[in-house]
Amino acid sequence: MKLQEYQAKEIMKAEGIPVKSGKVATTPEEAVKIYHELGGKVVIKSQVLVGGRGKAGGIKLASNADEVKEKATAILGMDIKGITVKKVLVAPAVDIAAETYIGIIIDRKSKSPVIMVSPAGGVDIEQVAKETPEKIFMTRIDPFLGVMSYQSRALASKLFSEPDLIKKTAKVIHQLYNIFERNDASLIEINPFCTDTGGNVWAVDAKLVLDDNGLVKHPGNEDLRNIDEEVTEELEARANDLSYVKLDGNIGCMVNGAGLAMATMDIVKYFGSEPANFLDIGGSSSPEKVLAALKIITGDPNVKVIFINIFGGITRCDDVAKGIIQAYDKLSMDMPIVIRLTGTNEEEAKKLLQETKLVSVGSMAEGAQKAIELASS
Amino acid sequence: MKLQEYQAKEIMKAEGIPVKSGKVATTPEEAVKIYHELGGKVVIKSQVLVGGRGKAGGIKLASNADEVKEKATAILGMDIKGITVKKVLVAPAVDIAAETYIGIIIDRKSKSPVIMVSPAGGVDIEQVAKETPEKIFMTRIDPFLGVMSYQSRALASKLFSEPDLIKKTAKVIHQLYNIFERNDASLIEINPFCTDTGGNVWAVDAKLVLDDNGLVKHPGNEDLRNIDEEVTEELEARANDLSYVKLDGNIGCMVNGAGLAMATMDIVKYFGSEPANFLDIGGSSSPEKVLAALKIITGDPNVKVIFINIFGGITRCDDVAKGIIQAYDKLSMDMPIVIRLTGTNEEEAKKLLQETKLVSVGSMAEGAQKAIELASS
Amino acid sequence: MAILVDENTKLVVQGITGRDGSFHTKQMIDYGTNVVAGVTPGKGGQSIHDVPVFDTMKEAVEGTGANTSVIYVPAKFATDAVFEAADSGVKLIICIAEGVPTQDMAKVTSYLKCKGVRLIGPNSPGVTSPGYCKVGIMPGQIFEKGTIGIVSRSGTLTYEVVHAITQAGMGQSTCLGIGGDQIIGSNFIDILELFREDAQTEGVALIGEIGGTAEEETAEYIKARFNKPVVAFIAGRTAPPGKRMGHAGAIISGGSGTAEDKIKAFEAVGVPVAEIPAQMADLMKEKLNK
Amino acid sequence: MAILVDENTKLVVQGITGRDGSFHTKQMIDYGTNVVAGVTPGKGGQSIHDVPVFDTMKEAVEGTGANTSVIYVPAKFATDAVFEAADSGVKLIICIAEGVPTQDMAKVTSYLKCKGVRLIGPNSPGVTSPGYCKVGIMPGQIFEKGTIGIVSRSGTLTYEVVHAITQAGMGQSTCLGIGGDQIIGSNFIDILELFREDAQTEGVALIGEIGGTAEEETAEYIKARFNKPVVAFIAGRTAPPGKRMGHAGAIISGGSGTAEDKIKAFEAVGVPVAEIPAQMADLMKEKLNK
Repeated sequence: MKLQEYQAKEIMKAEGIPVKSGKVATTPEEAVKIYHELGGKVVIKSQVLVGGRGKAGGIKLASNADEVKEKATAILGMDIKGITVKKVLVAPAVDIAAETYIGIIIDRKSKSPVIMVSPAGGVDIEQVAKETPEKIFMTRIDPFLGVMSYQSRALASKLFSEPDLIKKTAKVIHQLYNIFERNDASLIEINPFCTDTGGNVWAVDAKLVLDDNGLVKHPGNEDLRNIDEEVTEELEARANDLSYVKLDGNIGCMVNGAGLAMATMDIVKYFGSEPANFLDIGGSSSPEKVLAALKIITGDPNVKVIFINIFGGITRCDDVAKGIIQAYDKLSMDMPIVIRLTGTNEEEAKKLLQETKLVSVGSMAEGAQKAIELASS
Repeated sequence: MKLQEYQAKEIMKAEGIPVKSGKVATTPEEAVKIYHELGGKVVIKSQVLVGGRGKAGGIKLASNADEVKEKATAILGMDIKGITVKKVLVAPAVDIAAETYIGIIIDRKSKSPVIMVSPAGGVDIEQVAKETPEKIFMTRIDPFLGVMSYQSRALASKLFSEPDLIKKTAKVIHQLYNIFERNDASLIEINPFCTDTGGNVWAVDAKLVLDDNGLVKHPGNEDLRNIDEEVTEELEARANDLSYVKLDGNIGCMVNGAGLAMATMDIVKYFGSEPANFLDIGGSSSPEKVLAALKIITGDPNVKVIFINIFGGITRCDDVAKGIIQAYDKLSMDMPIVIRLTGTNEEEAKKLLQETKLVSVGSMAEGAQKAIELASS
Repeated sequence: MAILVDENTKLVVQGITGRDGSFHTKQMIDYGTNVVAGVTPGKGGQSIHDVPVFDTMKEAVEGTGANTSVIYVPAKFATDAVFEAADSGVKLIICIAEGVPTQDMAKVTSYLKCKGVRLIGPNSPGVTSPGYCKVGIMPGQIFEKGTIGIVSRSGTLTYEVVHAITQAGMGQSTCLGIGGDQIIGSNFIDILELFREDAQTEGVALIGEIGGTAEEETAEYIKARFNKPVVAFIAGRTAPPGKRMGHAGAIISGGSGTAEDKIKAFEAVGVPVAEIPAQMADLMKEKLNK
Repeated sequence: MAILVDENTKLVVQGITGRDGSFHTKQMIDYGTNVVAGVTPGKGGQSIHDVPVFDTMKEAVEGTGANTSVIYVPAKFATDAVFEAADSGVKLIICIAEGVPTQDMAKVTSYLKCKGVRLIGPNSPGVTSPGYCKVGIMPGQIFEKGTIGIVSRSGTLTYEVVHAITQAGMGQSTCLGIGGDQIIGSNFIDILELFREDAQTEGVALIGEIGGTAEEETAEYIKARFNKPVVAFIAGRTAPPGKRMGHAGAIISGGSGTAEDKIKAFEAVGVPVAEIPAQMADLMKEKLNK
């Protein structure tokens, strides 16, 4: 779960990390009001969860009330990668002396958190990693020990040489790790992490992504979710514990398991068509989940054919069949349905489905081809 | 550092452990006042750091104001193993249904905390361990993991069979461990850990010992120290970072290192006399520590001879010599001093001490014999 | 032979009284797995499908000599269950639970490494050695005993490939899903090391997916050390970048983690990559006839 | 030969710029120890007694090939220093620092076990293999190269015994203090295992003290496995029960941990126990002449 910059900054500030506090405005007037409260030059930053806000014109400096109004007006309502800007953060501008990078991520290979710092901050860190890898410094953190003082000190000294800045930076590294660990985050990042001309350090931008699987341990964090940037269907899918991603094709897919769901999309494409969605009903299914899944798929006006591809393991075919039968009852399923159903409790399922008008196929390749054929007829 | 029962209970209560709260009284009148505040039967418990309060008559039940006054009067001022009772805890009496034991200690062998429970609570747990070891259940705790739910559940089910009591007890085990870990404790104990007739659990007595070496990490805990139960010399010794224990003989000993200091006491006894004290000036000595040590020894009226036994390693002999010379200047050292001084910077030390009237000996056995001879002459 | 589980497996089921635990215990027993114990706190003394239930793993292992554990408890309790299993003395833990927090897994894998306990999963469909033993949730009827090892980051996609291999007339030595999460107990390389030493296994079908660089690392390992034919499939060729596709493992970050890179890496070391799952059987046949 | 430290020891000194670190670095170099590096954060680039100083252990080990570390930093920083050493690649850490919190040591020892790094201490006077190398704070002039191994829970009492052994005309293979704290990196048994394998060592003098049951466990081990003569001394025969005598290790709890029990345990397995330290030399001579 991605958080907005202002949310990440509030959490960092509460932990004691130096952040130039600002406030969030939803109208240009509010932005001007905040400007007057803060006094001095401000930066107006669109609050959206997609990257590349700066390049898209979603971040602007302003030195007086007129400029604030003008720029807030321009940014609010702006479309950035398909997302409409509804909030801007108005914060005091920092008199930047140096821009660096600090981030903590999970490293699959070492199976542990890794702290990454770079003296080349303020730019895309993946770009830095590609072009000047010698400017990236990484330290593996033992998940049981957390950050040791010798590690934070060594990392901080890759960014600065003045003892006072090293000390301040090392402290921020510990604070970031505390946030990362306490919230089961999958990424926390300050880019740029800046010094000003007075020898202070500042988190000028902030990014925090929480591990979805960890949310159950921190129920309060669920309140931080930014639902207004999500597609309605995706919200509904999550409420039903389904994994759904809307796409542009006309073959609606319902599959059990993420890997098989991806492979199903791939095979639809392989035979020359486009999937309307990725939809994984997950393991240990229930008829209700299947009903919810079919409701989402049939709600997509692009869908011409539904391709159900189920290979039962922990998902039992008869559960799926029951859901399909309920869907026939409750939804207007007037489009063709191609079904491939095999695995656990397959026989029980087939008995249940005898009465329906499903097109039953023997393999996923056959199913994909049949679905495409029906969609184009 | 041992805490009083009432201090341990306050910490447990703050953690959420069910404790029948009471208050501390220093006069019988205060005790009566607390009795009226609480209402109902109370228990009056002497607050001293030595064991065996109950047997010594330092714990009494009282059902009315007169009884409270009478019993508080009896307990306050009482001498328990050399300690004068200055405080009593007045707390509501618990309607006890069962008495069990829960404790957490450090186990040298497994190098980790161990949780120990027993359904036989309310009595000396070492007695239980000796007589009915099958009633003691222990679980090693991984210091990085802390208590896992499966462990607290399994331990709690050794005490009770009702699911609700198991749940409540498991929770207390987690809470105790939190206190243990957060304060760098060396022991935390509830004995007895009781159930009442209403199905509640209660910490009826409480013991908490903090690791002296951990105090530096928790400066606030230093405020919990009960200095009124300590001998003045021991307080002074600690202030100077010395380790001192007052004993009954007349040979004052000043030694570097706990092992050598114990061996010095042993050798004094081996040759037929009694040491006046244990005194370890520790490693990495300074002349000031030596001066402070000699001040404590010369302050003991029993001391007839001082035996200085130094084998320099990290302690440098010349530092010790400087301290002795300062002591000659500042203290009235009119008793004989036998000195055995060897090891690091021995030559420098001997030069410094040339002028003094010390009796220099070549070995610790020789020194002990010489000191005894001088003490009895 | 086979790897991980075989005729010597004595299985304890953690969460045996739950819906999935109970159902799949029956399925495993029917397949021929030696299920010796189950664990559900507070239900010790009961029995399920004639399997004795214990309150704790320690009691289960001491009482039955179980050497392998399978975990069906919900994600919320799975971390505790893995630690309990690791402390109980079993040497192999297969974790079916899906949705375990990643930082918990960082701790779990570090702890298990130290203890010398092997973990498969979490979010694994289990391990099946046809003819010997089936542990987990895989549908038993698709397997055939034989010489092909199958290892996968996915669950259901594994069944798809097993099915295709069986239908093409080839049997399997051992089939397993290692789980699609960011941090897993055993990765492709750990499993290939076992297949390398297994006399029954003649070739390996490897099912990867987008996200991370496990496939690239595996390709390097195969080049350096693996001496049996391998064929691969990568799910997510057509997934749009940045979109989350269910598993945590399926986030494409930057230029790395794409299906394209993974396919390139495998082909560069002589591992053919199938375009659709069923093709894996044809590629394997070709490889083995070479 | 000798154990733990010898002519192959390449030592890095953590806390080399402190009062004790600097002083004992000089003492160690004078004794002939190969001190290759020192570490003090923020002082990298300097040098002390011609030894180069680094900011971090990693740099020190990478820059000099150090394989052993000795820690002189104050207790407050010692835990961090041990972890840094363990992560740097040295395989032996000797911790002089006194006053390390016990629960920190529980974590340290668990971590090191997993990493395969050996720790001596904390609160150790160090390790000396006469003729080869001296690491720590022991006074160098008391040693003589020879065949007696000396292992002790105490610091200065060790010197006392070394001195007596030397004066009796016997030399030492390796002498060390394992530290008197409740949790220590290596215990008597760990060290006896090394002496057992060491051809130079013909007999061992063991110095115990009251508190805990390490001596009792060691007696059992000696009976079961140790094949060289051992003599012992136990400090604290006359200590009053319950009184703290400096070390955390010196708390007598209940009937166990007393000098009496320990002496009994040793004598029962044929290990004579000296009444005063100097007697150890006589007992050893007797044992060796048998």
